[in-house]
Amino acid sequence: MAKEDNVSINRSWQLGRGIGKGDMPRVISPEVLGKLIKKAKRPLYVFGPSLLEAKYNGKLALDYAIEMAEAHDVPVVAVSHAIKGFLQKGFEPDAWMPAVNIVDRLRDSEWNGIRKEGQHDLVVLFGVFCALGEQGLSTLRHFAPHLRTITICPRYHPSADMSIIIDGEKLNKLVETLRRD
Amino acid sequence: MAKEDNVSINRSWQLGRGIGKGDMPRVISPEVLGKLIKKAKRPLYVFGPSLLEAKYNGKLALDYAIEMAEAHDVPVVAVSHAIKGFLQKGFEPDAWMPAVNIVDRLRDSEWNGIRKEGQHDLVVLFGVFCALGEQGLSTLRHFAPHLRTITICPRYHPSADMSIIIDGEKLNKLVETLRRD
Amino acid sequence: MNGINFKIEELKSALAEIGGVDVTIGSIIEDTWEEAMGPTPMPSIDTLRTWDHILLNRYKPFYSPFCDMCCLCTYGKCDLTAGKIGACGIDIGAQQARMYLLSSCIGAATHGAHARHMVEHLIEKLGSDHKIDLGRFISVNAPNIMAVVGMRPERLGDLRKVLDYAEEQIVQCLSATHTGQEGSSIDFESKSMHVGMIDHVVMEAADIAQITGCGFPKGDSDAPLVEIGMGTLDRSKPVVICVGHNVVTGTEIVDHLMKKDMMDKVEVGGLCCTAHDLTRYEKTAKVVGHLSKQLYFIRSGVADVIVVDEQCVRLDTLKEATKVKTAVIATSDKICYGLPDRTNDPRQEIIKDLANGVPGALILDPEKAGEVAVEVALRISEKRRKLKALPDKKEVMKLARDCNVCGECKRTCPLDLPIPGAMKTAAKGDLNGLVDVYDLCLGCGVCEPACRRDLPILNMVQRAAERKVKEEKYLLRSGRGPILDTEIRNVGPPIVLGTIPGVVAYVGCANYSKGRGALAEMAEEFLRRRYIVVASGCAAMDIAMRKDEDGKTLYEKYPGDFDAGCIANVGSCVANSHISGACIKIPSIFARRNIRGNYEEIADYILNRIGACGVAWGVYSQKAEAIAVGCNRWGIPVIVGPHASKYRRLYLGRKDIEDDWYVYDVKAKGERVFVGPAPEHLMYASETKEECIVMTARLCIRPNDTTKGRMIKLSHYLDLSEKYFGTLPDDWPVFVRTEADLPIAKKDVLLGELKEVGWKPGRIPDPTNLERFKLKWR
Amino acid sequence: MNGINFKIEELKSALAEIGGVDVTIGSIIEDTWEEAMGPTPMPSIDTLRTWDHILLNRYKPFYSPFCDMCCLCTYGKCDLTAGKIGACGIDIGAQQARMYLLSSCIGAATHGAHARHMVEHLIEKLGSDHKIDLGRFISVNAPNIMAVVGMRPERLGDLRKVLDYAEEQIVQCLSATHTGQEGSSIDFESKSMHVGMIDHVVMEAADIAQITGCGFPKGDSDAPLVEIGMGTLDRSKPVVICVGHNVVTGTEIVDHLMKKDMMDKVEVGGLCCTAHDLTRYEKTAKVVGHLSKQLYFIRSGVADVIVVDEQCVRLDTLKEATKVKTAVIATSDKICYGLPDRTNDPRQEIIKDLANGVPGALILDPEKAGEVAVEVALRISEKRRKLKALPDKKEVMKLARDCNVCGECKRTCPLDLPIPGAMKTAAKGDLNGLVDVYDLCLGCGVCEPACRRDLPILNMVQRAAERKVKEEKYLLRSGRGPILDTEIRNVGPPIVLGTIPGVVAYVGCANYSKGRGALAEMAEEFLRRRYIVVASGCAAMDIAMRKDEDGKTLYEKYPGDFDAGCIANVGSCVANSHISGACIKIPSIFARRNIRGNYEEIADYILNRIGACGVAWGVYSQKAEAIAVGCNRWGIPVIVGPHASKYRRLYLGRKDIEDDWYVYDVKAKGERVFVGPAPEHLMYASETKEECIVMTARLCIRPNDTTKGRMIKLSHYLDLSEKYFGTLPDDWPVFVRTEADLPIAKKDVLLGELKEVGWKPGRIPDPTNLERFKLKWR
Ligand code: SF4
Ligand code: SF4
Ligand code: SF4
Ligand code: SF4
Ligand code: SF4
Ligand code: SF4
Ligand code: SF4
Ligand code: SF4
Repeated sequence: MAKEDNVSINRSWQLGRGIGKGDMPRVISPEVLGKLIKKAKRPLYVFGPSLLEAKYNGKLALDYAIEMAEAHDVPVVAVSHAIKGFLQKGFEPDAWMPAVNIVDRLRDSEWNGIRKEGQHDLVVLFGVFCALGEQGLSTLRHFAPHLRTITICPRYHPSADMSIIIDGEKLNKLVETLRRD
Repeated sequence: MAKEDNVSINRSWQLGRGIGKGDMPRVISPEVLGKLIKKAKRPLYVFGPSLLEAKYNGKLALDYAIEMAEAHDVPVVAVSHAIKGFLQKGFEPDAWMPAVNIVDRLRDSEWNGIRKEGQHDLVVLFGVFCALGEQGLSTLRHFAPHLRTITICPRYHPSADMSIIIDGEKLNKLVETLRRD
Repeated sequence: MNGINFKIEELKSALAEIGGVDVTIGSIIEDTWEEAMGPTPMPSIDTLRTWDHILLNRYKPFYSPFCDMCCLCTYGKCDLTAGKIGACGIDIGAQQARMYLLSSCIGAATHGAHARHMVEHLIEKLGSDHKIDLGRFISVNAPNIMAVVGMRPERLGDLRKVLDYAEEQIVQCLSATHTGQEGSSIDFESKSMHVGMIDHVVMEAADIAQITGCGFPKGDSDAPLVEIGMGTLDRSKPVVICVGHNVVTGTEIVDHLMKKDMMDKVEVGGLCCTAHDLTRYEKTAKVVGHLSKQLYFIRSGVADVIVVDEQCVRLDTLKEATKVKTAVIATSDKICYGLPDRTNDPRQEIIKDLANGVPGALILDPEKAGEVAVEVALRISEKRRKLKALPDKKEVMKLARDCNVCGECKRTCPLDLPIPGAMKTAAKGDLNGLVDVYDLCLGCGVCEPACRRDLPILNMVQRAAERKVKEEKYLLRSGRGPILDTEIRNVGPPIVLGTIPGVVAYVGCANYSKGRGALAEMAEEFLRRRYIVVASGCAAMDIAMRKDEDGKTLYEKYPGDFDAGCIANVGSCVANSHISGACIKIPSIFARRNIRGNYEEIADYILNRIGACGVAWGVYSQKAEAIAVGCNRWGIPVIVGPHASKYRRLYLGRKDIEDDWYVYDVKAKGERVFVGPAPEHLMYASETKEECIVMTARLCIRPNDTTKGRMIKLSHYLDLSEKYFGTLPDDWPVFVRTEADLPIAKKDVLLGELKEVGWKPGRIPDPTNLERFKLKWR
Repeated sequence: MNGINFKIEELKSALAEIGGVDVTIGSIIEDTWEEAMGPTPMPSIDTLRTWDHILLNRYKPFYSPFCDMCCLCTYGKCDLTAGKIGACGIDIGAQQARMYLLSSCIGAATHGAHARHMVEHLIEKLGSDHKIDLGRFISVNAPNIMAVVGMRPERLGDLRKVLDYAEEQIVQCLSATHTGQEGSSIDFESKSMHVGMIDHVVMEAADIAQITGCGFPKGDSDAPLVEIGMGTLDRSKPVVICVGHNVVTGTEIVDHLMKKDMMDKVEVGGLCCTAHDLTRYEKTAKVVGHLSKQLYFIRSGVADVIVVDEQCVRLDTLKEATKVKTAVIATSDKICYGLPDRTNDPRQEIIKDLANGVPGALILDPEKAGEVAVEVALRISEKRRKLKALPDKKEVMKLARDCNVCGECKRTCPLDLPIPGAMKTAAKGDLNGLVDVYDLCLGCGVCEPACRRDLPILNMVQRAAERKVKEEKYLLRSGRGPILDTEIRNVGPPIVLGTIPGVVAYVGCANYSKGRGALAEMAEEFLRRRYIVVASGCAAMDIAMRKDEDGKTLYEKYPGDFDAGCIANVGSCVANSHISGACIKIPSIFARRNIRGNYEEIADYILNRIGACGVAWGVYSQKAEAIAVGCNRWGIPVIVGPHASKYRRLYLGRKDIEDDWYVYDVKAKGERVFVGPAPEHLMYASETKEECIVMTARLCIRPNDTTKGRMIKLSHYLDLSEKYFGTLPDDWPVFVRTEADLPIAKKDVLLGELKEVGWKPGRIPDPTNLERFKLKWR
């Protein structure tokens, strides 16, 4: 046996005893998220109906979402009845559709994107029901190698490429970062 | 919703999306292992047949195992045909039996231990075939709350409570620690 | 046909004379059905593969892996992440399809085993010659069996042949899940569709057997209103509760009480589908609730005896019941709980043992089990009444003080319910947080073992919500069974023309994402709009569990017919077959198409002409997986709730890809004509009830709609979208073929918008997806 | 009994006269078997539960969870770690038992579906009246069917009844895996045992059907020696290879070649069990190898046409074959690969398409598929011969230089094989490391997608090992089929007395932990010691794949009888039923016990008297899970290899708990008598071949052994322990009942040791575990 076969690695003795990516958080900060969004060629926001209920620092999540969208130009898809909330606030998303529909399009490398400018390369999910969101992220992880996924949620999502674990402060920081330059 | 329900935790959004304990290594150093063995009330070594083949720093794993056993008094079960190697080296383990038999006894809280001094509280596995060892550790993890398991292996074992990821140097350090005081 | 019977009897006795010889005459079909046999009686896995591929080509499988691994053989675990393959060569897509197939096989097997038990039990009781009689208004008595198997069952014995066929097919499909079998996800899907189709066949067999054999309502839209809810039980009486799906022992309990003339002295009730069927047997029986009530109810200690039969029974029933000294009687070989088999012991001995505190018994003789259950309850109810099963409110507050607000319970809860916060306020004396948890809670119990302080969370919640629990008293219309031929004759035309805007079926289990009540809300939305609403299983119960301001449930407010603006509870899970059955009966009875062994033509008819949509809001089970894909093969779309995305697979259409939405137009020499995304999806997961409502309206749209029909459907769709989404849908123009399709009220505005998007008129075809019919029907 | 036949014919014509009526007479058994019916013909799930509980009380289930989660319904994933429960109330132990049951159902369904296909195919070809004829030396022609179902099948049509029964039971068992069914792990196990028993029934049905219908050897100990190995194919000829388990199309290929008189012009071979059965049909057919050779072989490009049927076929066959321009013909509805169904297309068109590069076709007509396969191979073999499928050695070295020794491949490899080191030396020009990998490699292919440098690892290994591959030419004795009544008559007494020390069956797949060759080594150890050795499936192949110094395989050195010191290859996987069958035949033929519908008595007989032990060294499949638990219910212990611990469940005895090892002694008025741990385990995972050898000898010990028998068994056990463990076993005294049990050679020493441990003599009972027989047999 060659020496190389005996290397000590600080990981499961065999790949595949956990879930593929393991249960290790890949958690990022608001600043990093802001930079990733700005650096992406065709990022997309997917904003879900939980935004209509959740509050952070007493402020509706929906308001943070609108601030994000207005801070830096990124197309927005409102999913499920989130559209109603946005319209009531006077914000017009680029499109609205069910969560499974947008995931279905995102997994299709031929799809031309929400603004018909080409398939997206970064998707940020905010406010989608966790169980459904996780399944959708799983779809993207396996079938959409062309894009990266990030969740904005109080919980870490193992099926996302990265997560930001939010509270009000972090959301403010994120908007701030997006507004900068 | 009370404030407590919105706490940010740096973990999977829901328990159970990875395997129970996650894929996060709980890796310990030789020194810690040495201390744990010495502190245990009724520790047990389970030494498997891979010891007859594996070498670290050019020295047979079996020799390290014998050094461990001689450094500090801990009962030894030789599993499978490891017994032959031990006897050839002039070392008499407390018992020998197949891996599944010792695991079967260890999971039984009524069992009186290899020296009939009571069920063990710490089990150290070294040299058991990984796939079988992992399954046995899984048995113990679920059905033997009365004991802790530690593996000595070049790989991390997710079903063990702790792992030490070995090379020759670490094995020497372990024996050294065991010999001390 | 009496001649045959005679000859067979003759033969039997002739053969019987020859000693030592084992003779059985199993499968003589006497079929009086005159319809000509179609091309595909008793299809095997590959027979309908072409049809499946037509569907799957439009409604592409959408996979959401629930795990990256496969652990089905000892080469594993194999990591199938993204492009990787397993040691057998499988990829992640095929693996998801395989898991769906496996689940569907389990589901179909469960109904199949249930049907087999029911049929053999009734044959033993009534003889295999017992006539299947669903009343004078039902001649198409088994649409699924007739269309799939190609026979019309006339006697109980005929159902044996149906089950023989079905069992063979289930085994064939299951075998394809073995390592190293099917390699293509599409063909796994085709097999799922096959076993889903079989599932409807066996459900139908089970339900028509029990309707005919136990005297259930026969398509009775006026079936009695029965009591439902945790608060309906009179705790001053002995209480016997049946849990599960197979009512055989339940009927024996009722019979025993009737015989003793004590039906009014003992509370008999049920949880899950057995409860539905108990009320179909005896209307004074009570429905305690559905799946998510089981653990709460057992813990409450109200039951003196719990009789478990099969399916969807909590596995810790014996353990939990023992804690509150409730005796458990297991009555099915599916659920034995390791209990001693007392089937052949003297009744008095078993009764004595159970009355004296032996926790449970397995009794596989339903009649004996029925008697024992009643007698034990009569003996122990008195002394059990003193038992205190739940902590009192003071204790709840005290316990709550132990909570260290660690959050583990919440993190484990499938609904992320705010238990820690509720504990914190409870510790201060305010139990309302716990009451709120009760409203949403699924009663799954996983929070308790997660709690490091070992708090009896559910018991605390139940005590906190005690007033609510007591007030849980509602009325449910008992399961009516199949749809009458006469009803089909009435509603067939308006359904096919589209003027009845849709048939919406609320079915499935109780794994909701956001509390109950949503189903009643959805159902009422469509009842008011004069859709036909159908319900079954846990969903039918859930719909009953909401009252309006006048204290009335939907079952009291709307009639039980299969008609516009009515709500028909067909019954327990196996009665789901009557929903697909109704869709099959429309082409048979209204359009006079042959259904016998004629699967594809009928499915094509349903897909293009019958605006039916299933809504399975809380489905969790493998049975529900089979039912859903069985509907899909018939061309019936199904909407599931968000948790059901964990089924791993949906069938989604892409309305943005025009090519997918063409059909042959029979009246235009088979020309391909664009019909729009109608229906858009075959199996679709909705995130919220709002989304579900709008999507339901959309999925009722069909290519065949007349202008009047389309106009009605569109106006509901637009209206609902405005109501729930605050805006018109973005896709409505695609559904407009002619200006006459436009809802009159909004016509001008809409016409303007149509012009803006460059809309061009289309055509209303005589649609088919089957090439062989493109020139001419048959 | 001719009278019956006559009457039935009469009836048929009488009925036929009545027009318009569909009449089938399906299940009239004409049974000439005179044995009285036992207590349990056609048992259902609960019938043999008591027996299972007797076994499980001694051999307690030992669970090794393969995952902490359950993901089987949408309440999940549920974390079942340690004391937690799932949302349905299940705990981790019951979940493991449930998974084992689920797998066993898949396994039994797979054999059942296979049997159904085979039986229906042969009935179509030969008629349902075709006699089941296994030759004049086999009258107990279907021991599993006779003992379980309670009938002796005489004609092909009789097997339909067997399969109807089996399918019903499989569906019943599968249904118990649905969420909310069985709650006790013990009862899940009992159901696994039930479906395992059924598995042997359907395997037997499949094999006796094909033996009788295809003219396979009928228990022929002199069945021909056939060629096996990757190196056996003559690459100058067109090559047609069948992969899978169902030989129907394979026979048609042979027939077509025979008809054309071209059998010697085309190489016909097979992989996996289809290969076994091909050689049973035509001895010039070649066995390429077992499961772990599939990917290597496809990649080699040697096959012009690959015909896949069902089971254990790599799912990426089409993809991989297409890369090397091998045409693929799928022939089973189990494996369709999404291919167009060409069953009804003209032969010439399909042949043309495949010859012109269309990658594959689905042809469900075996005769057509056989012709097409041959004709396509004839047309494309010439031009395919130029194809270079593997990199040459220079390229291998160059590719190896791309390796960055990251170790991912090794970490992914189920055997942890030292690929990175091999790559490093290969980069320097030394390919021996890669050759070493070849020796141990399972050909599973998971290392390749793990490689970040996209190295074609297997192709590099294969090229490096090219000489070895070419030299893989061995001889295997073709599958003989069942054991003859006459053989049983000979060996029955010495087996039961113990003077033939054991029957060791090497069975199962190729998922080894440490290379091949181990099986041959183990087998020879027992052949030399004059045990009876039996083999089947991949294991039988593996045993052939090792030669001694004289170039001979075990099949050349030892006769093919079922006798001491002989090795009997019974055939493909379904022939495993002949191994359990032989155990059933001993009580029937030698001890004259009734077997008809008499499961428990016979299983009790086997457990206590027949020193048989199955060794399934490389089992991976769900079929193997079913087979193993089916053996266990019969009282036959099974040793599995280390990977099989991933089956999640073993049945382990505890020899340190004396109470577990008592039986009733019929000759001492049913007194309980200690018999020692014989056999110690029912299902046991061994880590190494050394351990396996010693345990095999131990597991052949039985309570009924005479002193002479025990002496022989003990001496082998002691001897093997000294040889492989370097010491006497620590438990041998427990097996000594009288001094006469002691091996003569060591008697004095051993006697001394016995005294030291305070040994007291015991008794040799007439043993039974069944209380009802404790006073008297029947
Ligand atoms: S079935 Fe295939 S993917 Fe699953 S564990 Fe086995 S080899 Fe791996
Ligand atoms: S029982 Fe209720 S609160 Fe507890 S985990 Fe289940 S749903 Fe959540
Ligand atoms: S897990 Fe227990 S202690 Fe922790 S927050 Fe929940 S109830 Fe409180
Ligand atoms: S498929 Fe399910 S049981 Fe298997 S590893 Fe994944 S989570 Fe665990
Ligand atoms: S079957 Fe039970 S343990 Fe498994 S996911 Fe469903 S509820 Fe959880
Ligand atoms: S193909 Fe061979 S080397 Fe590669 S992972 Fe499988 S066993 Fe290991
Ligand atoms: S994974 Fe590829 S690059 Fe890495 S060590 Fe293995 S062969 Fe080399
Ligand atoms: S022995 Fe195993 S691998 Fe081989 S053919 Fe049979 S089931 Fe497949």
